[in-house]
Amino acid sequence: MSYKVRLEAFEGPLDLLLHLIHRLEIDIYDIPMAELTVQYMDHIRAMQVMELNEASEYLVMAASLLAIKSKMLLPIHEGEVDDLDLQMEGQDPRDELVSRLIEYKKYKEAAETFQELEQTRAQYFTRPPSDLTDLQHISQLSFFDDSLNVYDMLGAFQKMLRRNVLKAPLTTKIARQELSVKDQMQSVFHTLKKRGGRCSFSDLFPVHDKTTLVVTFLSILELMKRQYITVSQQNNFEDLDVQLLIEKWEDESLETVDE
Amino acid sequence: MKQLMSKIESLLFVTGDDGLTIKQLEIITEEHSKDLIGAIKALQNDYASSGIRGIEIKELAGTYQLISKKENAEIIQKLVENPTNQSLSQASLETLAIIAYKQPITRIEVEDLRGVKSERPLHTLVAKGLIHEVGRAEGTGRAILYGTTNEFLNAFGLMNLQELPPLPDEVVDSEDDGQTDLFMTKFQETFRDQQD
Amino acid sequence: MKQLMSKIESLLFVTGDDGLTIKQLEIITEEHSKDLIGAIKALQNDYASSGIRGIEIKELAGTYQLISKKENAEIIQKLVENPTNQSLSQASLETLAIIAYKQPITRIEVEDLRGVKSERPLHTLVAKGLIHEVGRAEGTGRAILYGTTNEFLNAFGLMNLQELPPLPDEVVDSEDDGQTDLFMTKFQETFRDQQD
Repeated sequence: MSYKVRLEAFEGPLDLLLHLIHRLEIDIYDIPMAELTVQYMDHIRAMQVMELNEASEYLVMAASLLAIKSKMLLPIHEGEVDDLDLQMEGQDPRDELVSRLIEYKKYKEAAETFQELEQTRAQYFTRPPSDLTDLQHISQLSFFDDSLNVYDMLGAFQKMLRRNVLKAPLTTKIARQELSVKDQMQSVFHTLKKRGGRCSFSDLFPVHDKTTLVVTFLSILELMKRQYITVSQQNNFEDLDVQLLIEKWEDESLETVDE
Repeated sequence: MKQLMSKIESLLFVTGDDGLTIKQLEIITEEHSKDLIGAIKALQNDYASSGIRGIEIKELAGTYQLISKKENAEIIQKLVENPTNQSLSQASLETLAIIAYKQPITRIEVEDLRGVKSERPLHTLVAKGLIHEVGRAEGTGRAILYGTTNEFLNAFGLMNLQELPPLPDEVVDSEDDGQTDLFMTKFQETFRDQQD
Repeated sequence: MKQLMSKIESLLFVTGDDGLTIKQLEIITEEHSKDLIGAIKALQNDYASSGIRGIEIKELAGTYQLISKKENAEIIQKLVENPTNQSLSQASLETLAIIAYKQPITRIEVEDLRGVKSERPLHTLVAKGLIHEVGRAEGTGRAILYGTTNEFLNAFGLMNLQELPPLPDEVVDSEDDGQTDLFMTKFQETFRDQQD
């Protein structure tokens, strides 16, 4: 009755024992110690690589299993004692192990409930508080709860991270997808217009993200082709100079831009 | 009533995930808690019955908060980069469960219960703001006592600790024949002894 | 239509002050902009005609965002002036957390992280003596670099900065290996780039 199990799948000796008890269909209140100990030892042996730290916990349990097993072989008093008597006396050497297993099982099951709670919680989202600083009076600047501690700070940080999980793709993934040559041509036009119709080539690339760089470059080429702008260079290795040639932007003129 | 509902919606909207307690709502709106609770219930009904609404009111960590409608979870998740990375490991969940039900509790007590070293999950839980130091144990060493935080209630969608689902054992107890009780009593005695 | 309205309300709700453009809504909902605009108009009508609603939709430079109803401005002002308002201390606390863990850091970097203007909380923290200027950033502008003070260590009962509990990304949850917070990794990369 041997089967392979990954020991990393267990949270420790108690977890392994519960697994074996379930697997062997053992009554937890009447554990056949010999059988369980053999099975447990088999599993310990099957452990290939294990951190010393963790191994010691499994070994300590192995030792106590053996101790319980041998105690059960000792006669309590002369004459025969059946299992029932043994239990009724409350002196069963298995008692402590059984109560530990039952107690652990409780929290193992509670952990499953927690996981469900966590999953349910993932179904809904809150929103960051609105920025109300414009409504604040100067006198409120110094408001700070003095009773706060390091853990409150961690909590605040965690809340921020949870909030930012939603924000990250908004500024990256989606923003990138929507960036078109057409839009970027217009943005280049506006940048030039704001600067009085002239600026250096590098000023048109404030964002250091690859997609934006490529799209901006393509849009500049398109603007040059349409003679909306002209690009010149005074001396070798100097920054390029970009000059606007048109006064007004007309959306209709973009109908023919290939995306 | 309608006006109060509108005010509450505005207030809960701007406070976002900070939320507001009934006390705070009382102070700000200058209304009685009874009326406020009535208006909140009416809002909840309105959110639930109208097919148009995309929000709900939820009691989280002692405050009322607006949340997105659960039915729309799928579409909102499109905004999330990596929806699964939030969940805790088995070790952390076990440790958290023990702390939630047994708080205040020391690391050693957690480890006795789990039968394994639990430093790592404890660090993870502290770092995630789910548990914190709530005091020091009496006696030598003055070990740190851990308890759960408001962030824990927030992260697991609970109003308060009383809302924790009952432990499996406590449910069974009522209909059980006392056999478990015997073990439990013994265990608790042992446990108490260790604490002393 | 009703369902689309509900989805839009949910999406605009969770994106907060950032809001969403029609293009972003198109990508997320996979609906045509015509239908989206129709649904937004219908929502706007509903918000305006219903006395219960405390929110409205604002369009600014092609971005739609939910805001609290203008009629309720007075109550929002009361919220801001209420000393038990958590948001204010929450903002300070967040800012302080960022500075404690990421110091030395400029205001701009703090704001990038928080996603909101942070002048006020910075002033509060400086006034409280919890943070101070520790130097100037290289490059144009020579922005102020902030760090925590000894007073901060005192107030939070720390011997030194090494005693700060580790952040989630610095603790490896036993089973999480490999799939640890993708966002945090990305965030740290960006952060490192900015520092270079």
